[in-house]
Amino acid sequence: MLELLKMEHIQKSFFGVTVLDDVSLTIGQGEIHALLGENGAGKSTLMNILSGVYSKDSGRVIFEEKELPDGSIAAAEQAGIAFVHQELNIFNDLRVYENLFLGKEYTGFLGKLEKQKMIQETEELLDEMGVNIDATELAGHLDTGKKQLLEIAKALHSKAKLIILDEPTTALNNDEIQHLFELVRNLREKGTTFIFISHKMPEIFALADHYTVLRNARYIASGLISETTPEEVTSYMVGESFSTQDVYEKRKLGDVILKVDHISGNGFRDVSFQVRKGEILGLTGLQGAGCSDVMQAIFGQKKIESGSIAAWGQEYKTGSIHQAMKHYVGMVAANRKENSVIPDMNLVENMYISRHTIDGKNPVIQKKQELGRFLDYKEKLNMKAGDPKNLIISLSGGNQQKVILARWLSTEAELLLLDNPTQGIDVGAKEEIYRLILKLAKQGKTIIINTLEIPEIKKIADRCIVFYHGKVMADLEHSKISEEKVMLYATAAIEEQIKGEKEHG
Amino acid sequence: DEIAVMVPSADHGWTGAVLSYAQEKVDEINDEGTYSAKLYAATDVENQIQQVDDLLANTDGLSGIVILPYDNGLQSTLEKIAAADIPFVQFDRCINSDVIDAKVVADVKGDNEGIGYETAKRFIEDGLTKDDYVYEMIGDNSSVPELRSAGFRKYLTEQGWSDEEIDAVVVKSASTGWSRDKGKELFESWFSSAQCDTSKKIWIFTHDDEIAMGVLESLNGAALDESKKAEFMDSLQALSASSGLAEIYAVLKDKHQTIARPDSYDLFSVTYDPAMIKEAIDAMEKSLSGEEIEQNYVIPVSVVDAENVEEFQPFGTYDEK
Amino acid sequence: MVKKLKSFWSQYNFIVIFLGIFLIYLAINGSQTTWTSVTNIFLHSAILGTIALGMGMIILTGDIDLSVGSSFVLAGGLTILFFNKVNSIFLALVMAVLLGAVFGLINGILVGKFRMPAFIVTLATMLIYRSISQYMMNELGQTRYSVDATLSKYQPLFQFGNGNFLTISYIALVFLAVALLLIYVTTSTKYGKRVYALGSNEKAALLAGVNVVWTRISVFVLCGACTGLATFLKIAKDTSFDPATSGKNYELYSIAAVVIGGISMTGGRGKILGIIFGTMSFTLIDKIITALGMNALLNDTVKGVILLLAVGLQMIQKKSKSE
Amino acid sequence: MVKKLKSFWSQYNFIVIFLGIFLIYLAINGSQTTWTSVTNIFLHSAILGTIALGMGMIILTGDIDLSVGSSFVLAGGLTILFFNKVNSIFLALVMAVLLGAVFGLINGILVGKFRMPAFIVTLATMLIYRSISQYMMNELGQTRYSVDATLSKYQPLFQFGNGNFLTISYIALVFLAVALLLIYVTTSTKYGKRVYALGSNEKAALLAGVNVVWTRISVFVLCGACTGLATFLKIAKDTSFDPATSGKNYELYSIAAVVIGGISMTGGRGKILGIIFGTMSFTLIDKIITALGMNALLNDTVKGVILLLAVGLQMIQKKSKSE
Ligand SMILES: Nc1ncnc2c1ncn2[C@@H]1O[C@H](COP(=O)(O)OP(=O)(O)OP(=O)(O)O)[C@@H](O)[C@H]1O
Ligand SMILES: Nc1ncnc2c1ncn2[C@@H]1O[C@H](COP(=O)(O)OP(=O)(O)OP(=O)(O)O)[C@@H](O)[C@H]1O
Ligand SMILES: [Mg+2]
Ligand SMILES: [Mg+2]
Repeated sequence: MLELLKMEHIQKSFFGVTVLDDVSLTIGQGEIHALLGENGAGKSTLMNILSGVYSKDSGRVIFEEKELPDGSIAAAEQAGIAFVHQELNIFNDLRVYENLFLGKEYTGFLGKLEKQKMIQETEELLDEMGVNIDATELAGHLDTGKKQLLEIAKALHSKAKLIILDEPTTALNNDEIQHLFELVRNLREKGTTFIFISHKMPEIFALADHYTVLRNARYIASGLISETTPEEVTSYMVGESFSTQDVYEKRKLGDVILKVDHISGNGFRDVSFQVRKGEILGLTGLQGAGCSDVMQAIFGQKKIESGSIAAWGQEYKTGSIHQAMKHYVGMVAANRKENSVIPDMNLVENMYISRHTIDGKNPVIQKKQELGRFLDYKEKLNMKAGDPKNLIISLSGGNQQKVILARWLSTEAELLLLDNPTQGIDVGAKEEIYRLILKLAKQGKTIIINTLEIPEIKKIADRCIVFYHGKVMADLEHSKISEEKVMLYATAAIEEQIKGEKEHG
Repeated sequence: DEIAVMVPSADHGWTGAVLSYAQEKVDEINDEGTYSAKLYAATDVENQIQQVDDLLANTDGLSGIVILPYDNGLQSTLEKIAAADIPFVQFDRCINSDVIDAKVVADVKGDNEGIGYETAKRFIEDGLTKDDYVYEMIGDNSSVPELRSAGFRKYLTEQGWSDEEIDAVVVKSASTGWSRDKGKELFESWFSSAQCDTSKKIWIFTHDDEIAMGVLESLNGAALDESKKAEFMDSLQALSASSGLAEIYAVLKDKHQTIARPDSYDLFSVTYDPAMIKEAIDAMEKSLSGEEIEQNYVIPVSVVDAENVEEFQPFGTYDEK
Repeated sequence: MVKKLKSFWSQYNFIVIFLGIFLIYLAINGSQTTWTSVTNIFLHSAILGTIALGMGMIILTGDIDLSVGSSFVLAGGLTILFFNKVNSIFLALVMAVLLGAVFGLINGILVGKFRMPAFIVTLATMLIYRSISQYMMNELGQTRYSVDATLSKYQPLFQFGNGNFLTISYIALVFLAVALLLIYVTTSTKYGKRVYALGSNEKAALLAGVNVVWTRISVFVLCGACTGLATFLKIAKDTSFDPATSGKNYELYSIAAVVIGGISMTGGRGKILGIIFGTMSFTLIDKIITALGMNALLNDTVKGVILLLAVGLQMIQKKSKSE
Repeated sequence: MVKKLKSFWSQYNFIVIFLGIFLIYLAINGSQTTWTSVTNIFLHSAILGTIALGMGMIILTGDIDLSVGSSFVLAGGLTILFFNKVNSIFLALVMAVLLGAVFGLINGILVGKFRMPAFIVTLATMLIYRSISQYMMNELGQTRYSVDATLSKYQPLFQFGNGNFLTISYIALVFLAVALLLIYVTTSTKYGKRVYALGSNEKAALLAGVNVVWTRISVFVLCGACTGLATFLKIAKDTSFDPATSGKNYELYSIAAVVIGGISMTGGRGKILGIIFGTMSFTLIDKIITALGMNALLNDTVKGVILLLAVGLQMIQKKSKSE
């Protein structure tokens, strides 16, 4: 097979920390190449170098037998490389088609933009992708999933020879993922090459042909997907063999501590359920089905229009985070970078910020005590972190998430709401977080977890509630949780099925 | 033995002229050699207060201070000079308190009240009545314009006008900030509003030559509605100004490049000479060499018009026609 | 229907605000209102408005320029000296625009290239530009920068600054022309989209291949050029410049005009069209106060309150949108 | 070692900048320098510095307050009237601080509660507060607000404003005390952490349970209270206020002092300690200019250039960090 891209002996460090150490990568023409590795292994950095976002310290990048200049986004684009970044890079204030065409607009006489033409072409592309987005809508009005699709559309639209997809599916529902994969396969047939980064093993084995594994800034292995197994790849990534077996075990549950009673609000209708002490409850549904909204309502971030929420037998006012916190509710919000991480603060400060807001009696900080407690959590949660005085942004995603988890554990919250807690976290760290959740439950904490990944729920949840269009569709026991079943409810296909059965019967 | 001369920093207009006259005088003194002198120009109030503080920090060799206080908030700063037993002369903006009055060598100032007083007198001579309309374009919101307004009222009161009658006739503008441009803009807004009632006789009392220049420029321009302007010119009785800017003297001499001397209304400017600063510094020098000085030293004002303009020395530069 | 009204309000509230203020003005001024008083609103908005247009471009990228008033005055002095030498209207126009652009370029390079905060950079140049202008005049031994009235081109220049075309003054027409040009640029050109993109999400713009540094520099240059043009209009209208007072507070006023015009201070959102109305609304506030014959010391109170009301109204709409 | 130096520079460059400026001052002023001239640096930084401390708190949250100069003057006028009525130093102090806090509260509510942009809100209140202060004085038929010298508490007040403790003036000590208090608050209290968190990532702070609205209001109130205290210091020192000129440009100067002190305009980063040095550096600039006997019209040019240099130096360090 023809070589499309060769990256040779790439070296890169940030502030003296080596992030890429003599890494090489070879991509063949027309393949889908999975780039694998734990959080912080250097995948995104390597891609950022390839696409000219960062400049490398040394090494060479050869694309179509020509060396690419260093650190030029324009040159990479020119050469035919498109990059869907890990984080969303949407212009909320621009319309969908303007986002798609930014910098590549069609212009006519006097540089006048040809809007109709662009709108039409956008509509065609979105149709082809099978997504339902209005080309003239303001991008800021789209939900996260749609924004991610828009990002992908940008890359596809560029007609690039090589498209880099850095964790493109984190905010997509299964339908959308399937659609995306079809599209990718179609394009591959037409000769487009892909580099695909994901922490979701099934996706990799469903889509990719080749793989390369990085670990700790180094190249570890590469090969054909067809010649390997998830276990083998995983062991390359973590550097030791490690078990992915189900760690779930049944526990004895306590009394009901949370009663959600017929609540309705923006994004959810007439939702009721109860949670018992020590229970792990999974909430799932397609993107935008309302799981997140319900969580935010419980946490007081969102107002409810009717119904009531009671914890420990006490109803509390919604729409106030402080009220929820006083009722021992804590929430690890989705989208860590935007909603959790306080970039200018160090680890201890990041952990303690919430605790401070509930014990206001002593306004002064007990520095020694805080440091002690932090070190405690550091060990308990197995954080890989250096000096507690370092900024939180110096940690990898998984470890940042642990600091945030510690933030809520230290408030002594009894009910933890985890909104998509493993987003963008590698297998190893994911597994650790699962174990942690189970351990916490065993110690009597109650946990509600919202995730789009059904296997994740299967692994840890005692019970799973499936949402569709803001309504509860099903409440499944652990033993009843299976991918097919959940999907049936989540896509409301089950109603069709029942309807069909009725008609037949 | 040093004399410190402290004035606001300015590039033009009246205060600008004060600064350059002060510089001239300081240079003279240094050339003469009996005393030395240094000029301190302050960019704002705090700056001037700090300059005084720093000066008092080291009084060896400091024999006297001549100061144009930046604003009316300088009272205690002046009291500190008094307390430090440094002889000082206040110029123009004279602030009074027991402590100050006990030590000050002289208060040298022009007659701000006199400006208003003389203006009102001239207006009455020209035929101002209680049915007319006076538009007063003020300098800013400090005490100097206050005094000019007060002088204007004082004369009318002396003529038997009641407060109500004065209030019914005199309307003040917003602050022009002593600026020609702002004055011009305010005049144009006023002109096109219902306030400018051309059925009455109109008199315009500006606090400064720059403001009056703004009005003259506007009347010379094209921003005014032609038909109303015709009525307005019929109603306009007088335009007054003050200070002695070369440019307005050029108008009075009919030697201005673009603006003709008006003949349908009375244009005049009341003197307020920035060269008074030299007299203030003189007073300091004399007092240091032991001469007796009149403590209250008010320089009278004169009305300058087309008739007598050649007798007066303007300040600033203007290329006459 | 209600929705349509709402969306009109959210997009064009600056027109409603302007009409409201205009009606108040008409009510107060009553029978005194002539056609000229109406066209004067235009005329008196032209100079500040031209600067506000440039300021609007900068604010669209999320930055700010406090130095406009000082650039205005420095460019003004230099241009007058130049005109008095060359006696050419066209060359003076070119000079004014060039000088403005250069002052903008200095800001732009410091902000765009060296990543210094715009607030500080332009605060510093605000101090510097005006002070140089004052110093220079002082060194020349003058008290005012004035166009030499003996020059042959003085009258044509003055005519341009004070003449009308079909009752609308030329300089108001220039302002309108620049506004239309910038409306076109922002809505219908690639460059315009890049400006919005930068203000909306700088990082994304960078990744989308927008030359962020250059774009940032360009809006400062543009704002400088607009300021330079405003300088030229002012010279034509008033034929002189006072370095201590001319253009004082223009940075605040032009920002106020831009914000009343509905452009968001955080960048990325708003319409250049709004600036025309924003400036006229701002100009009208002064006229209303004068028409009222109110105590002038309360002038700024009224101005402040109206500013708060205008922005408050926009907030209400935004809040109802985000919920 | 080099690394340590680098980290010192990145954290404490405001000290280096101050020392640099101070040495220049000593060199220029030469034998003229007495101990009093040195302590005067403190004294002359006290009033602006106290305001800058409050401004620093607001800037740490990523906002700005343009109204400080006007609040200063309005609180000043009212406090003097009040003092003349009650003849009590303590009550006057309380009154000044309270008034300042109320003016800050108004800003805070508009910015924090109604989410209006701080720049516009405080621009509006800047216009309003000063104009009310002038109007009020005008209505009273006075030309300045002056403490009644015949009162029994006049002398003690004046003594406080102009006295020294071990050669350091009382009001400089007040400034230092407030600075120490705020250093403590920002580094060692929970409230302080909230202020930084808000400035660093508002959304995350909200979701961590920080009452964002209240925190935002609180910094404006705090800045108002600092301004009120500065008012009191000014009254004690100078015993009178001229509403047209006092506190003019203080918003710009205090922001400049904060920025020279190394606090980032985008919020979340910097030290209150820096403000002490930032203000003193700023104060020294004026003194250097006076000592040089330079043309005062160039004053602002020098100020602007030093501002650019100070921020430029900080940028260099930041850049070398991010690469
Ligand atoms: N701009 C930057 N400045 C400093 N450090 C950085 C920067 N970008 C990445 N790093 C560091 O480089 C290392 C590699 O990061 P990178 O984002 O490439 O990892 P990754 O493999 O993509 O991880 P993930 O799966 O979490 O996305 C991490 O330790 C990260 O903290
Ligand atoms: N201190 C003063 N005493 C008396 N008259 C004054 C004083 N200051 C200004 N004026 C009047 O104001 C007019 C304008 O002066 P100038 O233009 O210097 O005003 P300014 O605003 O104080 O100056 P700048 O803005 O340059 O500091 C003068 O002609 C004078 O009549
Ligand atoms: Mg990554
Ligand atoms: Mg002036």
